[in-house]
Amino acid sequence: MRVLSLIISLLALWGVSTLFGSEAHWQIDMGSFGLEGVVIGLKATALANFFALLIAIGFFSISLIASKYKLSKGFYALLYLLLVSLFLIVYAEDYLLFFVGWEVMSVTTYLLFSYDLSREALIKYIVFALASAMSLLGGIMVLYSASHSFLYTDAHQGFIALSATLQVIFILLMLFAFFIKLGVIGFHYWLMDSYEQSSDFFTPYLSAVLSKMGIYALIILLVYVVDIHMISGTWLAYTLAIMGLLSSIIATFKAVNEDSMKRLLAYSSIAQLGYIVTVLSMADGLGGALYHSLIHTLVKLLLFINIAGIIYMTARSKFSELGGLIYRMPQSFVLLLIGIISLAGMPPLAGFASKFLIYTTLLEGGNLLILSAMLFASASAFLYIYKLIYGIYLGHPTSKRYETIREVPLAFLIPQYLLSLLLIVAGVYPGIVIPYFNTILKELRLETIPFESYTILGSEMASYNGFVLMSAFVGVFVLILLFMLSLRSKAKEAKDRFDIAYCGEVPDEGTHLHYGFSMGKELKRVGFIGVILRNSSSVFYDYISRQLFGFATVFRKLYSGNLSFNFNIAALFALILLWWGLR
Amino acid sequence: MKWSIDISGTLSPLGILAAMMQKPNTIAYPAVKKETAVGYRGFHTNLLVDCIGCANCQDVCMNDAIDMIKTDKEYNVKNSSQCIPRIDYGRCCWCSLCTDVCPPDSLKLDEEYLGVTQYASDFLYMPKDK
Amino acid sequence: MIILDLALMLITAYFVGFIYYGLYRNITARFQRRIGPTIFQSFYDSIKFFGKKEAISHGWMFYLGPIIMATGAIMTLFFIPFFYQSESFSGLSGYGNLFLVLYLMLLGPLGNAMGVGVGGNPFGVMGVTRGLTRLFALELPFYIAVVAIMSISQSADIATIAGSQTTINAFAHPLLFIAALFSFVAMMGQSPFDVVGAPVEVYSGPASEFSGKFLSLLMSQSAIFSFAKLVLMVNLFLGGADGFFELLWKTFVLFLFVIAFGAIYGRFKTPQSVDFLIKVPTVIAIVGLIFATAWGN
Amino acid sequence: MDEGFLKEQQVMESDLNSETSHKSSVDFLMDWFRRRSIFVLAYGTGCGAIEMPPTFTSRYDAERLGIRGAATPRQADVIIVSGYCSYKTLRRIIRTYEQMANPKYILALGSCTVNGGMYWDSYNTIKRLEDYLPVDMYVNGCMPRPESILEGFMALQKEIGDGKISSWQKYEDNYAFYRKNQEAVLGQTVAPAYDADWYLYDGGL
Repeated sequence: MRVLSLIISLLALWGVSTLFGSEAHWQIDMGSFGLEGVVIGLKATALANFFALLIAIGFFSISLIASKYKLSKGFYALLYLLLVSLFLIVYAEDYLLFFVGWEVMSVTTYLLFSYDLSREALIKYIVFALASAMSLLGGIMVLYSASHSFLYTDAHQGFIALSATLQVIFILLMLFAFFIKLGVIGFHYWLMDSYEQSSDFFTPYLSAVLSKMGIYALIILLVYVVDIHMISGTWLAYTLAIMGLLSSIIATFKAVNEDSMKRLLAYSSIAQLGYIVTVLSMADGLGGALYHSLIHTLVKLLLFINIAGIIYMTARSKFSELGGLIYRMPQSFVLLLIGIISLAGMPPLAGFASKFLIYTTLLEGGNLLILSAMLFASASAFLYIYKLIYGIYLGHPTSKRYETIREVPLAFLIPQYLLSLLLIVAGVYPGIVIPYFNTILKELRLETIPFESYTILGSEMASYNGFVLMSAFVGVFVLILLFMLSLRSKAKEAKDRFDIAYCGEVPDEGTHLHYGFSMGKELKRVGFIGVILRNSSSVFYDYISRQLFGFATVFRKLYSGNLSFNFNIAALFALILLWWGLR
Repeated sequence: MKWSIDISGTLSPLGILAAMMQKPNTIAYPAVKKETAVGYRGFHTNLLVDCIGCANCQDVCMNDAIDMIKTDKEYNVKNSSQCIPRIDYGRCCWCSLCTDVCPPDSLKLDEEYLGVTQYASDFLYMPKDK
Repeated sequence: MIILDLALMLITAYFVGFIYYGLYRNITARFQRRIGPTIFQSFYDSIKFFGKKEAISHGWMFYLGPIIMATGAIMTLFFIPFFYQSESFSGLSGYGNLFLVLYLMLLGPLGNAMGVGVGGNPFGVMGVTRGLTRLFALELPFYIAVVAIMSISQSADIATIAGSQTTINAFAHPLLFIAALFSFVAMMGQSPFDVVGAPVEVYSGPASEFSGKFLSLLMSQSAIFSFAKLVLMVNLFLGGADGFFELLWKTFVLFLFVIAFGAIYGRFKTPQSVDFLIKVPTVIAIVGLIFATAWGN
Repeated sequence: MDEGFLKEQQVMESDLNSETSHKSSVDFLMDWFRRRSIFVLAYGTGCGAIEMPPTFTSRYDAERLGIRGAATPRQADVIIVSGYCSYKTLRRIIRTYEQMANPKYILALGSCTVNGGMYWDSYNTIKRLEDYLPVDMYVNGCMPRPESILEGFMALQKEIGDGKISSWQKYEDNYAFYRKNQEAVLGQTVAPAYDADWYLYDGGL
């Protein structure tokens, strides 16, 4: 089964790569099946190929770690079905197939979740997934009422033909559907438990790929249906920007206070997707959004696989129960370091390239407050990023077991090495993906990203050279290292981890030394951050569910179990309706 | 986290900037020396012409810091024991009891107080004859 | 040629930085009505620590932590041009921009935080936690001000920003400058935002476990980094410099202000400084941004 | 030869300045800087700690001689043992001293560090600091005035500048002797020996 999944993932990668540059197109008129005028089709556009590539990379990465998990055949079968549905979503040429793919994806994910999730988390997921699907269906129906076609190519005419109210309703329905999948803040109620409780094997895919479907759907909506050229200054742009920024800022601070590794990364995922949502509010922002999608996929795969390895070796998933693993798992540490440097958008690695592209887009568009807020969210991310690496690898081990633990298996390391290699290469050559993005943008008739060479990224306003940056960084680093090594002053290794300056005292096993994992606690005492940290969207959803429950109880009372009584009530209703109709 | 705007509290510290213009309070020690206060209890002096070798000081010293040792210097003819006090500055706490009980008032505390050495053995101090 | 240029930049920043730190200690001493050390005192300290016979190390990451921090500081310096017209002393600024510099400034602290974390000293981690908590708050007003400046100059290139100021930005956009100054005081680790090091409370903070050559490297990078930050502020707000004399007096005036500010006030607790920074300077910066863009259009 | 009175005599009388013979020019240069920069551990170990504030603040301003405080032992050059040491304090002093980086120095203030002082018959203070740690410079007084402390520092600086003092070397060479004495008074509560293992440890980065 494991080998099969690897073969299938390689096939998927190969299949996607063959579609690059091709104009593969398949269309069928459903008229012959009795659905007059309905045309459905699959088309390998450059945009679709890009997202299909993300799907394939994600699947390849997790199929490499599959050998370490005891997964049933049913799980694999569902995984392949999920893969098919994802490809269906990205290659669909019309909203009908898109909806089918979306629904299959939601249900397959539910079934995959059902292996691991608690009942409560499952119900949360399926309620939100169904709400998303229904809302999407409603949106598609609204659009179809005007365009009389499901094809993306006809969607824009249909959208223009809609009345202003219907346009708003259509957009709101679609946004609701996609925001739930993206886990935009306020709609992320299902996401936290699902990410935390799902199998470590599946979470990387969930964060890296499934959430990207929301981005893809949003891009489809903005580019094919609502013309992205006309978006600036509309309420839609403001909604996207504000929701995206709220996601980034709130999720960042929420992440700081999480004790569970997977929940922290789930919030981080929300925050990073928030950047993409924000930048999609601009016509020129698509390039940055695509770049950030790519980087986010790579980074989140890397981080979640790393954490999966940690959980595999230690069977612990909380920062307060881990710590001090760096010298036991040095390779994992370095890989996580590469991951978080990319996640934070630190210069020498690829994370900076995508953020830089987003920032320059915002700067050129004159969206200064959005840019400042985004920089702020990005700088705040350092808190949880440090917590992530400190809680696991630095500080002191919280259990004696960790003093003899070994490096994670090779199966976990190989995908991480591949992903970090990609991140480093994209850091040195930040422009390497730009020509490909430009073909996507040209296909969508959008303004292309200026491209000089593989090493240079940026426009007239601001640009940087990744190669010079990396070589200067490495050069300076090596020079300082050599200088330090050449000094006569000897660095003496501490013989013991308790050999620390501790006010003249000697800490021992009983001394609590690993407590940086609780960083950010004092933020609760700071004005608006405290408000963010104290409140939660669960209050709202709990209220809704209580009201619904009460409402349902009233209805349930109508059916008392006495058949004749119910029959009488039904007859009464029928009579009233009859009378109403005759009038 | 409560705070309010406090104009005077914000501005009043600026007054310290005036200290820039003022003369420093510092006593630049090796160059400038502060005069010792009157009656400062510094190192011991023992006027040998007065010392009678009575060992009262040795008896009264609660730290056992004083030894009476034979002297080869010129001493008071009334000094029948021919011993004079030697102070162990590793014990002495400058309580000045020894000077209080000194019958001829020969043992005194001087104003000098600087004593720095690498070796603990240097702390056996023979009071100066003055 | 560029190597020579970079080396000269580094040497200048190293010596000027240390002399500024010497002056800082001297001037602070005067505020406290002391005589104070010689202006080369920080330099002596640094060399002495390089010459210590041993330094404790807690493994390779501990060794690399200060090196990454120094790399971050030197990289920041290299991407900031000293003069807006001159070819020399422009370093690598042609290959970078202001966004890059803003991010490079964060690289060092994060690298050092790794070293501190692996040292296992809880006091060090406490300092790092405080530092990172304060970090995002101090960046917020600075980012708003910098973004506004970038928008006014329609460029993210530092030399262009420095050269394009007809009236210097500090006078043309005083609100932005004031907001950025608050952040700058915090960035230089001065009171009232100096809770990170806080030797009285947290045992030197992040530097608790660093000794010998590591500490010395941290001191050197601090001197270099401070000078880089001063040059950045001069470029962004004080109209840049056209020669060494102009650069030195402008940076020194700024430095003097910062140390005078730092010598006066007491210390905020971490939540207090976060709260202050995201309220007062941020509001000033946003008002400044609105003014600047409204006039710009 | 590791035990008993003879060993004690040998340790006490061993020449502090034996290191002078093999010093390179770099060492002389370093000594020049070392004497101009002295970081003092801000740890008041006894009653004499009260004399340190005037020494280090405005009144006597030790910073003008390059002497300043350091919060952690890792960064300190000099530890001031300011007066009597109870066994409890001694344990911390030893621990702290061992954590300081070489070259390191001990400045002992007052009578108590020499011969017990007024605690000469106390049951829980040490009498002679020299038995437990190598002392570089004794300052006379009970307590010494700030002038005396500065005098002590200046004497220390002179010795450092001349490249003479290497008490830490003495501590390493005679570690067994010192350790035995420490264990005699502190018993099992003495700091673990792993710090001392550095002295036997060669290498590192």
